Amino acid sequence: MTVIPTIRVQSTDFDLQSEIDTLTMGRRDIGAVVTFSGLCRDECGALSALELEHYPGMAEAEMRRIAEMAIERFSLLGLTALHRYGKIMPGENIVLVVAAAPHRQAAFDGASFMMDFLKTSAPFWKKEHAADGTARDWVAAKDADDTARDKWR
Amino acid sequence: MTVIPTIRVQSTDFDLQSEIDTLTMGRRDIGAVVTFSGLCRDECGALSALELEHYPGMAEAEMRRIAEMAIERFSLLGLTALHRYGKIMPGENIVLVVAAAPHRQAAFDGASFMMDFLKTSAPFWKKEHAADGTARDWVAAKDADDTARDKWR
Amino acid sequence: MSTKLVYFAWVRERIGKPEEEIVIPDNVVTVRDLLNHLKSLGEEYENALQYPEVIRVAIDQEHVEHSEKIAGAREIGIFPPMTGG
Amino acid sequence: MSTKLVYFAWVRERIGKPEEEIVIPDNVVTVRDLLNHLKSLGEEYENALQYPEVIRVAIDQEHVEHSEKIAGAREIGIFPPMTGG
Repeated sequence: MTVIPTIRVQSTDFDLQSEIDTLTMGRRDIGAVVTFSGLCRDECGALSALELEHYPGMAEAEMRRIAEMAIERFSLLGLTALHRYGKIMPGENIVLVVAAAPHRQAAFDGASFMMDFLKTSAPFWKKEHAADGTARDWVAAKDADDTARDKWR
Repeated sequence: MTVIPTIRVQSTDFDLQSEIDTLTMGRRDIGAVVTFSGLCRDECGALSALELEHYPGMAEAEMRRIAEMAIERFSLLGLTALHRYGKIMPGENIVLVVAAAPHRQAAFDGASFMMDFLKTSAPFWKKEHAADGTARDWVAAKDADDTARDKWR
Repeated sequence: MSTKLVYFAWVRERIGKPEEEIVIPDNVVTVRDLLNHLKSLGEEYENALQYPEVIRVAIDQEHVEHSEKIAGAREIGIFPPMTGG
Repeated sequence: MSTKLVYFAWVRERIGKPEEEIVIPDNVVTVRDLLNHLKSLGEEYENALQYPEVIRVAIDQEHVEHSEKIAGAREIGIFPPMTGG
């Protein structure tokens, strides 16, 4: 049976419980579900918001490519990846990944793999809004994210 | 600031979203939340239910000891671990871990560490109820679970 | 002085009770001694503790090795390897 | 024949528009050639593409290397390293 990932790019927030329910409802073969939620931090008060820009069409396509790799590699029974765009306030969700598998290691690996590749290859960009209104800088890509991705090779 | 884990052993199901909300509400320093849900599988139709037995008092104490190790080791900002007991049907939740941290790797590691140690040292035992009503066997401990725990040493 | 013993899972089922108070003889010093002593108490104990190397023991709700001394224990838990999660 | 170029994040801001249609000269064969060609179109392009080694490019919404040929491309995306998630 081919597992089809659920991929969405949206401006609105998402409900984690309903995304899990969609993935697991009526199933008796799933033994492990791992979720990852990425939230906007205020960097100790320095940040008032993040602005998320994306490449419409390619963002979804790239997330789908990564999700299909993860499903194949870890034999996942389900995978959902949602990413928001637009203005996001500290404490709000930016990204959600839900991975389901028969056993825990595959579910952990699936979610972690999805995030590591999403960070480095899905076309999204973050701009910071400073709390004092002065600066508005684009977030720089981190070498640590490339390293995290490369550990899967 | 000392982070106090939330530990509960209960017969009733839990609501994942409300557990996350309790951990993250009003905070602006959490960048990553990882949840792990362990569900009862029916083993391709062979199983009608699991019966979870625990050592009251020690179960909570041991989960708390593990949680405190995880918080210390991965500098977690929050950690919740809930485990059910009693009869659990296929598709239902058995265990829930929620780990919060500034960044994703610590949240993934914290949840995974908590599960690996919980599996091997928290005093819970599973008994299988066969779908055909004949056999009722205690689940055997797996070497793979010891191996998973030992990778953290 | 008597000590409370608590049993779980198939150890409990084979011994046939969830807990009991027993008086531990003076020559029973370690957890290992206790398991051997219990095996002498009857067929049900022998059946439960046939392979002592797989049996886990907690003193006052903390895991201990079989070499641990039991002096001062208020409650001793005896059970198979854990299978929760 | 013209090709659609789309820009994102600080590449978009520096060039000053989100997209445009341009006619690509015949001697522009690879992604690298295209980035060099764009830099010759004005200060805003030069500013955006000053360090071409950090610029990421997608042809028809798939990531490509700078050595990739652009012939046949309908849409070329040009942007900084991704910082989502």
